[in-house]
Amino acid sequence: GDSTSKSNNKDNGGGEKTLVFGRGADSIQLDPSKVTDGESIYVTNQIYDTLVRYVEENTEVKPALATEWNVTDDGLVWTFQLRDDVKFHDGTDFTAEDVVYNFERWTTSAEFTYYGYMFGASEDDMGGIIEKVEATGDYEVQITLSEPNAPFLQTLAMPPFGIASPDAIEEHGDNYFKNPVGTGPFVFKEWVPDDSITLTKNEDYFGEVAKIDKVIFRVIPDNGARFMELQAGTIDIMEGLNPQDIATAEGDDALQIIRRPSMNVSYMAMNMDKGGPMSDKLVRQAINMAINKDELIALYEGVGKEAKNPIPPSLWGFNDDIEPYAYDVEKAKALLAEAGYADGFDITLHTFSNPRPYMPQPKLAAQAIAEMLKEVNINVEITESDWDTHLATVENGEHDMAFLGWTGDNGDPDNFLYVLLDKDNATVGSAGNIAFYKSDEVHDILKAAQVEMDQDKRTELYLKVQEIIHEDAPWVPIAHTTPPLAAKSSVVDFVPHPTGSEPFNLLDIKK
Amino acid sequence: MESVKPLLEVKNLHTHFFTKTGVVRAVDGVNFDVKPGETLGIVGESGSGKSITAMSILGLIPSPPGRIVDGEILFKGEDLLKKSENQMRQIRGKEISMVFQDPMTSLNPVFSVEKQMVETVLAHEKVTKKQARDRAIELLNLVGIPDPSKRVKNYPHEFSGGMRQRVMIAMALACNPSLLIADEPTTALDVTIQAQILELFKKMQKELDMAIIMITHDLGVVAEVCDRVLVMYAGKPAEFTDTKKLFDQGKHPYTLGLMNSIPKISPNKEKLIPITGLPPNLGDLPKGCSFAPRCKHVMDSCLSIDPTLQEIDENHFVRCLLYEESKKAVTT
Amino acid sequence: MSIEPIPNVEVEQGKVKSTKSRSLGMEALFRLLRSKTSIVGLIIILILMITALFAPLIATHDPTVQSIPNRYQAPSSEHILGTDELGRDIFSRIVFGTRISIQIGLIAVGISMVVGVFLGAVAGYFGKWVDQIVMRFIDIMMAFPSILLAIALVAVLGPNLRNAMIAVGIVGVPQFARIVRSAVLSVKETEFIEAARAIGGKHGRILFGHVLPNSMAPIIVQATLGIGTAILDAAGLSFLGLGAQPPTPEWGAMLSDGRAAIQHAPWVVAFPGLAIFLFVLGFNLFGDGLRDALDPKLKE
Amino acid sequence: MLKYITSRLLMLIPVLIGVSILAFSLIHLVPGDPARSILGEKATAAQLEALRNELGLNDPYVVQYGRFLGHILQGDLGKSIQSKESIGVELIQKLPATIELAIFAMVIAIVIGVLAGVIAAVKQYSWFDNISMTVSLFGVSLPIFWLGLMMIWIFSVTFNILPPSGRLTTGVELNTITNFYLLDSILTGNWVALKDAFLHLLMPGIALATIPMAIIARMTRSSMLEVMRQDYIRTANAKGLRKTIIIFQHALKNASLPVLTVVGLQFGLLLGGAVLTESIFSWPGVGRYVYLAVLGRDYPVVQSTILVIAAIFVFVNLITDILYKYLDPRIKYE
Amino acid sequence: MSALLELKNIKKHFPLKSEKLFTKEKPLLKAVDGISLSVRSGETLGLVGESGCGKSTAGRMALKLLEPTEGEIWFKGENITNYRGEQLRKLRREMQIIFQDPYASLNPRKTIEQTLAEPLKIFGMPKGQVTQRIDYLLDVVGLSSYHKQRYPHEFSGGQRQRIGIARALALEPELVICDEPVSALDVSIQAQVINLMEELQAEFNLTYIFIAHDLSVVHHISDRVAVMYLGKIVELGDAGEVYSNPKHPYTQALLSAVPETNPHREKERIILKGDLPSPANPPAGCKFHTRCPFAEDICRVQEPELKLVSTGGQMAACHFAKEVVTEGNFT
Ligand SMILES: Nc1ncnc2c1ncn2[C@@H]1O[C@H](COP(=O)(O)OP(=O)(O)OP(=O)(O)O)[C@@H](O)[C@H]1O
Ligand SMILES: Nc1ncnc2c1ncn2[C@@H]1O[C@H](COP(=O)(O)OP(=O)(O)OP(=O)(O)O)[C@@H](O)[C@H]1O
Ligand SMILES: [Mg+2]
Ligand SMILES: [Mg+2]
Repeated sequence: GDSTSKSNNKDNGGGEKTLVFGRGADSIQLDPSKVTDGESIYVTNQIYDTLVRYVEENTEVKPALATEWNVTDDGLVWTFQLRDDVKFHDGTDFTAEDVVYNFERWTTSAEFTYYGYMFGASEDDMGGIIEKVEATGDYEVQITLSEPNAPFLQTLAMPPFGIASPDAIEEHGDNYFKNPVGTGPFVFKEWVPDDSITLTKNEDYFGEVAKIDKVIFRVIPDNGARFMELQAGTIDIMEGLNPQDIATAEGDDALQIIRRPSMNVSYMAMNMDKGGPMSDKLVRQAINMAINKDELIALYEGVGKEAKNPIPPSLWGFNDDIEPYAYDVEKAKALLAEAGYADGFDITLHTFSNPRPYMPQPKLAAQAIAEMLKEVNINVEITESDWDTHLATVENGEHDMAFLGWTGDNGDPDNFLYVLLDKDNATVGSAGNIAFYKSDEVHDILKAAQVEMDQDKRTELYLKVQEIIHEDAPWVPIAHTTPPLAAKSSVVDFVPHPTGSEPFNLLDIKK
Repeated sequence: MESVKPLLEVKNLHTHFFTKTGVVRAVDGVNFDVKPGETLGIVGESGSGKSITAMSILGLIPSPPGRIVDGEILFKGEDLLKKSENQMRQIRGKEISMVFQDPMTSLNPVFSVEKQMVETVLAHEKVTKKQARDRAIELLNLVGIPDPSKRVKNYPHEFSGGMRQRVMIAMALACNPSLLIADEPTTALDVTIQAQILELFKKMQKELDMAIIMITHDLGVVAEVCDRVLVMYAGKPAEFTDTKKLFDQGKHPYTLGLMNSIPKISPNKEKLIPITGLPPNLGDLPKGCSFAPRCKHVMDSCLSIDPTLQEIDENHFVRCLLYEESKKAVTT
Repeated sequence: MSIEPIPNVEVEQGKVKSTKSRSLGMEALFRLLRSKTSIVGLIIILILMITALFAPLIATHDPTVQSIPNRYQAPSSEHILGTDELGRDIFSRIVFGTRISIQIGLIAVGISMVVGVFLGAVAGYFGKWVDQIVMRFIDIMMAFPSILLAIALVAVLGPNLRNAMIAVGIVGVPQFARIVRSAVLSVKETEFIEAARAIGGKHGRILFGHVLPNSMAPIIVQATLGIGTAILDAAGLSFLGLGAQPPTPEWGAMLSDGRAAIQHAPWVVAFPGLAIFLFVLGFNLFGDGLRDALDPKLKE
Repeated sequence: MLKYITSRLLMLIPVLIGVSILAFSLIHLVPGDPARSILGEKATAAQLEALRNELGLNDPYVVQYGRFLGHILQGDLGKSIQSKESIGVELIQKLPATIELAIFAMVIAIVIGVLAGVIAAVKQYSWFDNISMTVSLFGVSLPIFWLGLMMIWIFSVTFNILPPSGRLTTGVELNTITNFYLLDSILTGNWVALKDAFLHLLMPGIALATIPMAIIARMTRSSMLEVMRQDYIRTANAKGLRKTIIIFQHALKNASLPVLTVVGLQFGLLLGGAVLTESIFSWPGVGRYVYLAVLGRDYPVVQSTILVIAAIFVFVNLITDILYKYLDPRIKYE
Repeated sequence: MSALLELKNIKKHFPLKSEKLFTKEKPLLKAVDGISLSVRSGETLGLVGESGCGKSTAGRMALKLLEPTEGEIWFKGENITNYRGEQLRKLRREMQIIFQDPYASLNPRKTIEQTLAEPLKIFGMPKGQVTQRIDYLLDVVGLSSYHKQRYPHEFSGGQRQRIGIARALALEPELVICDEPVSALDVSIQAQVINLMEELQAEFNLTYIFIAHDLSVVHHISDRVAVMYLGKIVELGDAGEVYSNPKHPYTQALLSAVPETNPHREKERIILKGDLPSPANPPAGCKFHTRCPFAEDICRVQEPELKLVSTGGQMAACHFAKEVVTEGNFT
């Protein structure tokens, strides 16, 4: 926010390589522990390192600040060996104490959203399942859990758990969020709010030093305008492409489309809590059958695949044996008749106006579904509201049917199934499970899977859960998207990560 | 007096307005002349074409819809109607200037009096700004504005109605015109102020050798300041003669009706004798004499024959069939 | 009695064409019909009204029926204005959209007018503290950025067409109130109002029988022009996703929905916009002519 | 004069208080709350509650409003709940963007509008009059957002001659001093940036200018026609002044008075009304800022920014009033 | 003759808009500053004076269309100063007003019939009689019943003034205040209306307060005349007396300023200096002293009372009125 200097460097004669990344919104804060928005995390992921990082292609983990680790058999005590050659961008050394400092900081306020959410913190118990974090040596940290947590390691790889420089935190206090200091491949340089954030490469990075010298994240709110900027060459790569523009980009030699692997799901939840037709399984199945997914998916303009399960196929534990409900209007009508709704009924469908990565055109999808359900005499009234209003509405269970979606955080099936479909999360007012699907059977299995440390056994359990859910049909699973990015053809080695953010130290710009 | 060459001669002037609803014959055959140094009065009811006659002389008829369709206006022997806009601009404000009815609205409210006077002088005379300013102050002094060198800086709204009319007159006198047209210069003023302004006019005329056309609908004003009078009715002259003659032996029924319908301050109150009916619509005049529908002495022929202006006596012109000997004979 | 009657000049001149007399309103109507622009405006409005009335006959397709495989088709003989993002016929949607737009225009302006006229009339007529209170309130609304006011109102009430109309209506209130107030203020001072008081008329009678009828001209003009503004505002709200709910063929929403496709299917954006433009233009042309016809200053 | 200004300024206070109450009430009535907006869909009920407490959102409305007013009175606009940044600092960035755009649009509107209006009035009923007045009716009938999109389609997509969004091309360097980019680039002698900033201003500027331009043109015309009928114009003619002097001095100065009021009003409206234009051209101004704040339930930002916009609006109108008085000697200050 | 209407020292002070925010004392415009008059039944009282001297304001107060700031109004022996609401409306039957501007005084959206019917309806005349009464009224003012369906804009100024008169007469009032009823009319029409008014007065035994600034008209129509200057009456008396023998220097100047319609007579003129001072800021002492050719020191400080200056009941407000009487031809 300094108003005296603002500079957007272009690679002038010296061969300095700058990557301009176009996106739709600005970061909110550059303190990853406090944010949940993708735009913030995308940037902090360049600045900070976590103890472990995801590998390039999927959500398996690899060493980062921690070189190795082990866990006791009961799954409660984790010990991490840390690198001893790492310096924060402010020049201070990275040690085990810094890790402890960060963990302790995350338990001081509700603002550290992800910590609380991933480790089950509450107002009374800010630590959640993490009992204690101790430095057992200069470069060794021990974390003790109160209960086993199968996805723990993957969770630690999430960007919100990036380790920040305690010195900088102390120094900047409330303004730390705009003066981020981490250990990552890029160093924070400048932030002009709502315009751009500039990072420069960290020459002393302990991992692979970046091939480009500078990254500028530029805010261009409108998808169409952003694409035009790309066409004009003023940005190098962009996310949030309008599906309609994909064909244009593909037809342009200077441009390429990069599809991010899917780790999300979009769905239409049917509120089982309200009584009425939605509490009848037959109705829910009928609705599943009445929807022509092929056409619906067509609206994704090739950026999505039809969904049949709540979790994306890229995740382990995906049950590929499940046969999706086939599009069959007659059968749907029959089911409805059986349920006593031969004449159909009136119902609301809540949707949201801002496109989300898992649902680029919610308004179109809603209209398409409404039109399809008309065939089986179900009369849908669409209510479209802004994102915040929508969330409030669906969490309060005011809807009959509602669109929503989920992007995985750590690549664990639990992060989908438990969060979205367990009865624990079906409380009115703060529901993650907005179908208010309350199956004890599902609950028991999911709980068991959470404490089971053997992945094969967990897989078994998750396969089973998916069957039950398929049968009970609380949702119409819609799609798993592969959100497209468009880039100049000169951008190479950009490997998009399913979690939605990838460090830029590996990519390069070819002249 | 007979041999003096007239300063201005208006011959058979016709100024019409071509509006959507028809042709308005605002001025329809007006003849008169003004001799150097004399004051000519033009009287008539509202809408009788007094102002349009004046505007025609200055070439300021809004066009469209107005147009001078016929006639000659000879000023110092030259026909003004033949002059170009540029030439006319040289004459306006310099040779012929004009004072309007409403002093409240005739001065530009956003400019100081100084600016408005100076620009007039500069428009016509090759003098410096300084000289123009001095002239402005001198003129304001002449028309009786106290402390003129200070007041010249003021804006019009800072003057009262009477003062503004003095300023207007001063402005009109800026380039020593040989003819001043005053269009109802006192109508908007109170009687006591009117008396002041009329006094000023008399003084000006005495001091500067200048002819004046005084347009008014007040016969009192005419009696007071004019040498000769033109009475107009519905765009046409009704009677044209010396002031005294008009009051003593006015001939036209309209003139007489006018005189009878105004109350006089005299010890014995007489009943007013109004002219009946309404002034005609200039866009749709009746056939024959336009005064016929209201005329007490109307004859059959009046409804079909439009009389012409006749000199019935020396310097006494009347436009009425009663006085057109030949026709009168026929009817009586 | 010896009172001389005024001869009726017109009768005497034998030019009375009919004994029927014209009210000021009729005079204005004749003047209005003489102006070319207002005729054009009137024609546009009539065409739109007819379109709205006979929409099912004029439309070539069902405005909500989708054909996803046929989305984004360029104008052709089958779809004369092409198809939209769900393969619906744009022409038919625009045709049905006229109904929505007319509804928006009338209802929103109706709200502004009723509230605005009431506030303005009361403020202007009673003056003093009533005026003070009403005008401060109007000042506040004026100072509040109007589109933000509309956005906030819709956000509060919930985004749908009805609420968008209410919001647009409320936003239009100050305009009416001010216009009515100043009209009332000037009419209030005229001698015929004083005459009405002098013959013992009560406030209600004077306000509604004399003052308001004579303040009608600016109200009518503002109402006509206001319809255009209301449609633009409502379209703006829909454009921001705060207006008509899908699949309502509201023009602003259509434009907003088609926006993403501007590069490869510009017709999806171009035609609804053109429709809004035409509609608003119609009312503006008409309102403009109406103003000239009703404005006594321009009267010859 | 000074007295007049002070008393006028004092009279603004109740209006601004009213605006702040209205803004406060409206934004608090919008469903949803900032806590959810900050923490996102993944937060738990407990986290939300904790944050609401932290932010003081659970206090009674009166207390919250009092706190807000208290800050304002101390000249503190508060902090954005979303970005944690001081709203004052953010506005220093965004207001200039909007004001620059608004001024640019207004300059276009005034220059073209007044000129067209004067010519149309002087040549009443001529082809120029007819065409310019018809075009100006088009101007007020165009949905700006549509015009914006169409301009982008034509000038950016089809012909690629104007930039579709933003204030500067990425890569063009500019040291900012005032955040008015045109001014800054002149101050720093940066001609590349000047040209670039100017090109970026063109489309949004024109889009934003259409309505005021049309209104000004029509207002100037009718005002000129009115003035040209006045007695003092007849006087000026009778004095033998040149036509140009009569039109551009005598008539225009008088005719400019009502136009000035319209200009003031329109300028104020542009500031608050740029939401659509700013969102189409991705212009980083206050319009978008407060619009996003409404969507994000960023209460302090909505309240303070609307208050600032309202203050500017009334201030601009005050300035036009003062200018009016300056131009019209008939109006006295006391 | 009994007094039909009596004004006792009535004043009307209009508050002027002050742009100063925190001042208690608001500047006042003293439109009428203490006038007392009594109007006798059946007479015509002329009220003359220059523009802005408060004639209309006084007239409106008499009718209670304006609330006096001070003073009392008595009508038929009753103090009506504090009449409100219903009481006041009843009073309306007995006092009416005719306005100056024939164009502004009729509601342009109502037909003549509607305009004339309104007062009748307000006072509850049965429907059947209304039409009849309107026809009668139109006849009385010299219009025909076929004019009923017309709108005001279809009439000339003189005709409209007749309609205004008809409206005033609709309720059969006793007192009619005529606020410059002819000054907007052309000379030829003016006489028609004056004659009409005189005839109506005789016919219906009306009492007129006739406001005008045209001295000849006032002279013609009035029995008595009151001359106003800056919110005050400076001279009051029998019309013939006042015109032939004015006692107040202002009246003298006023009369001398009237242009003489006889070109043969040269009149002795008193040309007043300067302009009418503003009623917002009137001079102290005698309000006329700034323009008075005879002003002396006392005039600048002391305001003269209206006092009897002749046996005929003529009154004048001048310190030197007596002296004028003795010096003049009234020995
Ligand atoms: N621009 C115009 N268009 C049409 N008719 C006009 C126009 N200007 C004047 N007239 C008509 O010309 C006639 C004469 O007008 P003029 O102003 O000369 O009257 P006047 O004798 O000066 O009256 P007044 O005493 O009211 O000033 C009137 O009937 C008027 O309606
Ligand atoms: N409602 C009002 N508010 C403020 N001042 C007023 C009001 N009505 C009249 N005045 C002022 O009071 C003074 C007397 O006005 P009034 O109308 O009585 O004068 P008048 O003698 O009738 O003049 P005229 O001959 O012009 O009609 C004037 O200076 C006028 O400006
Ligand atoms: Mg005239
Ligand atoms: Mg008066």
